[in-house]
Amino acid sequence: MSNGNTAWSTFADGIWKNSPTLTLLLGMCPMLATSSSVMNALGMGMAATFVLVMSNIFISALRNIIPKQMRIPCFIVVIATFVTIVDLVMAAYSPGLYKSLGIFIPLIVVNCIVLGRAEAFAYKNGIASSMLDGVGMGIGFTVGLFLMSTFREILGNGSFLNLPLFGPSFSPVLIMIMPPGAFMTLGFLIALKSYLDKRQKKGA
Amino acid sequence: MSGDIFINVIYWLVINNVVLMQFLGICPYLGVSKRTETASGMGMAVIFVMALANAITWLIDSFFLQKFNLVYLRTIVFILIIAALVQFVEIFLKKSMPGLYKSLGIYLPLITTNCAILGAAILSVQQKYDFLTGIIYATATGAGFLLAIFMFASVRERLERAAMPEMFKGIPIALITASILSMAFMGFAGLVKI
Amino acid sequence: MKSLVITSSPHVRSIERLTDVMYDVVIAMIPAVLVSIYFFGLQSLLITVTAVVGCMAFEALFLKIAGKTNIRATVLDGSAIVTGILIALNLPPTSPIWMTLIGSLIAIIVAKQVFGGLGYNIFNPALVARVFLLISFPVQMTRWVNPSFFKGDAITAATPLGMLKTDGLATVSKTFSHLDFFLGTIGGSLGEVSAVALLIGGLYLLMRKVISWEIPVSMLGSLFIFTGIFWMLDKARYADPIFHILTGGALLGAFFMATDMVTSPITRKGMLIFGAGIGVLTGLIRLFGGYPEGVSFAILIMNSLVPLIDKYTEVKKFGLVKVKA
Amino acid sequence: MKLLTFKRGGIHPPEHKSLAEHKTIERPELPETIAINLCQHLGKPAKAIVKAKDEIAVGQLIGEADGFISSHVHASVAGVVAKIEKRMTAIGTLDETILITVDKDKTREQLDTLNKPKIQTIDALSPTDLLGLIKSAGVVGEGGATFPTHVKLSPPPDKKIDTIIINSAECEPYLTADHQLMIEKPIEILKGIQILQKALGVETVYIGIEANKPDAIRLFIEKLQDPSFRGIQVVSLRTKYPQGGEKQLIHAILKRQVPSGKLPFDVGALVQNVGTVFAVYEAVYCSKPLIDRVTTITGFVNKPGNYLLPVGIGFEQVISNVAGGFKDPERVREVINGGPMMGKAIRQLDVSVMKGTSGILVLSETQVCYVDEGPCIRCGRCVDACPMGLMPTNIAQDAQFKSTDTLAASMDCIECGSCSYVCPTHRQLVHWIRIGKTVFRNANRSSK
Amino acid sequence: MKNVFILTIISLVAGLCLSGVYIGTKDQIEISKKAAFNNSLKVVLPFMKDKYEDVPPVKYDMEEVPIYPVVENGVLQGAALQVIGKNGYAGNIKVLVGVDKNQTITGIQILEHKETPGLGTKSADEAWWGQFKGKSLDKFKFKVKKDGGDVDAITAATITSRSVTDAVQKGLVVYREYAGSFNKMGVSHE
Repeated sequence: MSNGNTAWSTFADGIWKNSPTLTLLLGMCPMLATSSSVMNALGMGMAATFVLVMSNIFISALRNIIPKQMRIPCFIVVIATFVTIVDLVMAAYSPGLYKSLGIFIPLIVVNCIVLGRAEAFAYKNGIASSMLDGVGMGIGFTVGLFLMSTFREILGNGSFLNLPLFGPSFSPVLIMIMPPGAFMTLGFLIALKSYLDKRQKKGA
Repeated sequence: MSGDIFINVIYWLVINNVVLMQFLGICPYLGVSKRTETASGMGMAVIFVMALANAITWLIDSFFLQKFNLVYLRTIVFILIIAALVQFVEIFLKKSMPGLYKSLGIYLPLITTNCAILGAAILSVQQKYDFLTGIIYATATGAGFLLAIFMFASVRERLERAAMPEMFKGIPIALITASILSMAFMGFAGLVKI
Repeated sequence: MKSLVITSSPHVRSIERLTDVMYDVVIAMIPAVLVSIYFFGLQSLLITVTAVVGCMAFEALFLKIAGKTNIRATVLDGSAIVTGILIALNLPPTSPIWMTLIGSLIAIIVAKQVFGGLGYNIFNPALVARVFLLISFPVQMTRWVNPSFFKGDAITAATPLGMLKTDGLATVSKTFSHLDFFLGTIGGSLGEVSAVALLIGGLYLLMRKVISWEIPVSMLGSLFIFTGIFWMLDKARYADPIFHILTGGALLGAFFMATDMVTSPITRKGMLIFGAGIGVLTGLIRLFGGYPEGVSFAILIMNSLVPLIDKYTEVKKFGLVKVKA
Repeated sequence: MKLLTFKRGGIHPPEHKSLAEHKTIERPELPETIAINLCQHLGKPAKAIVKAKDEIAVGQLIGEADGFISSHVHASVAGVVAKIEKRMTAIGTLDETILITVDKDKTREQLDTLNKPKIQTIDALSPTDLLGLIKSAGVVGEGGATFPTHVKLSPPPDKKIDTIIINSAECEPYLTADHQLMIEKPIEILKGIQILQKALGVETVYIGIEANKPDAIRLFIEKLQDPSFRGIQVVSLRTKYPQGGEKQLIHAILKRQVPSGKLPFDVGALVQNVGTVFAVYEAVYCSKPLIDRVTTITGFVNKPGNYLLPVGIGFEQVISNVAGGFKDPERVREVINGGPMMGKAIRQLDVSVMKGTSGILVLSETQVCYVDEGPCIRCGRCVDACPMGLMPTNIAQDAQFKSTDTLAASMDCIECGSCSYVCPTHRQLVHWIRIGKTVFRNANRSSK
Repeated sequence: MKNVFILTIISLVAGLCLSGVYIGTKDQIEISKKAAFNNSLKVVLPFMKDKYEDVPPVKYDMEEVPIYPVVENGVLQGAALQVIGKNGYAGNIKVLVGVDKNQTITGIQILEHKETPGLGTKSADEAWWGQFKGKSLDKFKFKVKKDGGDVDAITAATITSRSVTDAVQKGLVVYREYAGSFNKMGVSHE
């Protein structure tokens, strides 16, 4: 299972084809909550990627020690440890981002992507491929967040990375940075993804 | 005080609805809402676990973590408590209420990863609610979850039969419906001020 | 002789068709549209036309992309026209064209076609559009002008409900009389100003049996009772129930939007519950909520409860009574 | 007089009765051949007791009832059996059919004697005798359901019948056969009612007639002045479809609701179609089996009217020779066995008239509106129209999506077609509900 | 038993790691928190030189108003006050108001609010609150124009504007009282 080729393909798949949020429909809470601005989205994406990669590495390294019956609590402990590290570091060095991401930083613990990859991949594979898998999934998650937040920020706030794009006469579609806009954008994004997937399948 | 509690309950229930406004518990909201029966079952389970988890985490937080200056261990401790609690509830239900277990059993493991439970527990101690308020907060939040998922499930039964384009079937249309529901709930904005 | 057609019984059909129903609704809205043109001038005609054309165009576009075949028939079935006019009636007379078009887009694509088109939408498309615009463009959506009667400049004004929310009851009673609400010489969206035009349209719909009395009566009745109770408690603070019925699109909602067949309950009992729910929610939002006007939100919330209402108000089957021995 | 009606649902389709109304019942030319289906009734088909080349007389028994719910079939003409084969019937089934080459002279001769009354009173006959006569005459319900009459007249001993209702509502648009029969044969019908009264030992009889037939109402009130007709009353009913549905009629007249899944005798009532009553009269007084019936031929034909048709005469024959042919064959779209609401469209014209053929309706392209089903717009018109208090659109959708748990309600549907009639998007509701019934039955069977 | 043991070991290691990280970041977190507040203070009190007096909140009309006075050579130069604007659109609005020794506004910052994004949130833009700068109680009517005052309300957000305006006015009133007592007693840390 763990030859380089498959590892590489799991990495590549994670980014777009098996995009965790858009295809596997995992981790939607942070996707919805932290995509109102690109800055938040990238912060969240990086935090989640860090946790994913580190927990994948450690779980893969400890996979022979962690007993089968107790694996979920062990996973949770490992994941929660890295989440707390992110939490503390962010509070210390990026207080603005820390404030706007709020509760969703500690909630990375229950993000189905992280636990899902630990269970489905890291616990069964070697360290290197687990790391690659974590990076792929993390980037996939970040890409999804980035797409969504770009759309929402441009429409809802008229800016990109907090830089105003349009003149003062532009009326932003405020709803896009509010909860309904989040649900709507994600809904259309997933529909678009499945449409593109289907077209690709037909073409292939 | 009782008036405040009432106002807060309204706030947690509809204005700052846990699903539609705070995006907590989206996975079960989308996953377990295909039928009203299962949705209400899940909602009940969430209320129950949420209130229980909140009570226990509050006690641990104030009598252990804060006392020994270990607040930074909150996340890790809370999630372990919740995981253990869910296990316990599962065993308890299986033994004493097999009927309920049969209908809720499959959702209980899902509750562990329901971010609404952990979210409510953390928010409750972050907001420095007292013990009772915390439980009321958790119950109202859970009830907000039940309200949202139940309303949504009844709509979804109708959606199953709609002749929509293939690519919107399932999750996308569910999200768009949630979007409109959330718009409608914004009408309650400012209903109570806290 | 050509070969015989085999159809399932019955072999005759009522002449009433979907399009007849829809065009009846269009006819019923004409008085309100005319009044809006009279009060707000050609701008309101422009808004109406834009909304209708926008709705039809977006519908055609979506159907084309989705690869449907009978585009022409679907676009012309009248439902898009009804949605378009309803959107226009829900917009303020100063609405910019682009905003009207966004409204049409949201109504047709987000609220209707992605659900599968006519008959499958859960929420009233025009109202989804209105709420979407209200949340997105609060400035443009609350820029009202006084009815100008074609003379002089339109002065910016507030709707009676908006005034009630920000300035209190005393100012409102000083500014307007009930006759103003009835005739429509007040600020407001195109379709909400004139109670009399809406009543004419509503009565037409009732007469043509396009709508039944249950929803309008229970909605206005419960709004009347709800606001009436608070008025009785504190007459200096709360406006009287007649005020609430005549202003802010309560009539527009009661006759044209809550009664939308697709998004309201099927059974009579269900309609009564549905209407009552709208009335109470409207009152709640108007009296205590942040928004001055609550009809749209109330209807959307009740829309989402329709499947549930339907489920619990199934009509009683014939022959379920006890046999008299 | 107060017009009675049922409480819930119902529709008012255009009547179109004027086409054939008040046209005297005519006896058409006999055809060269005739094809008599052996299943003319609800229940098991009759068994053929003749074979090819057999010479037969009018009224001779040619098919014997097979089992409890079954009925005899008699020859409607004299002649020679040409062959026995499976043929398509007017109700769309494939059944054993006896083809007879008609001997016209003999037929005419024998019919004349058969039509003459043989007895003057029924005083000498016991209820059992009456039932025997009805049974051997092969009388079935002529309203369309074709339930064997003798079975209907023998309710289980624990069900006490206290009222007989004569169904003369004729609520289907276009059809006028029952109406004309009432005008022409009032005394015979009343005598037929007396037979039912005696057979069942029931005193009270209501004749329910829709208000759009005032002459029939007047005529019967007048004839009932005769004191020998005891216990019989005429009731005028509001013109509303489906006034003639058994359960609706009982509700309209007696204010009793037949419980879901039960039969009229569960509320002590028995409903007979007026045509059936006439057949009962002929069976008892003339010893004449049910071999001909009054049928309305109407719609897009040159000579619409009411005709006394021998059972087994071909539709083609009836339309072209009896009713003067199609107005314009090119524009004919549907030929219906029965009324427009509940009748069955036939696939081809070489089917023959049956005991239950109350009408033959020809519809042109302008009358048939055949459009694709639209989506349900939830207008609720079908719910308002359903006389059984069902939610047709829900049942239809459940049937479409095969969700059996809610299909139980479909079993209450009487398939009157009111829902499909009013649907503004032309959904084939009755069709889907019929499918729903099958789905439900199959699901129940497999679960048992 | 062995399983529980492993879990315990892992938890302990995790706990140890975390305490390490915690100790490493603890000071920085405090610094960041302070810095954030100091930045707000600097915005509302442009004349402040990194130092304010730590004094208990002032009591005013049933509520406690935290105050951060700037004192130079025993002379009160001004203060920042943390006031609550009641009845905002969706709740209370926490406003930091800066006042100089002339009892004029030097700046305001919205610290906490639940207002509608893009609408009520405009109250945080200097484009709007700039109109308060240099205004004092005697020369400026702290009411929105609709209510007969001098404040331009934010379009379509009258209620938010009102709430913030009230808060600013309250800040001035509280400062006036504080300045009065300061001049009598000097800086009090009790």
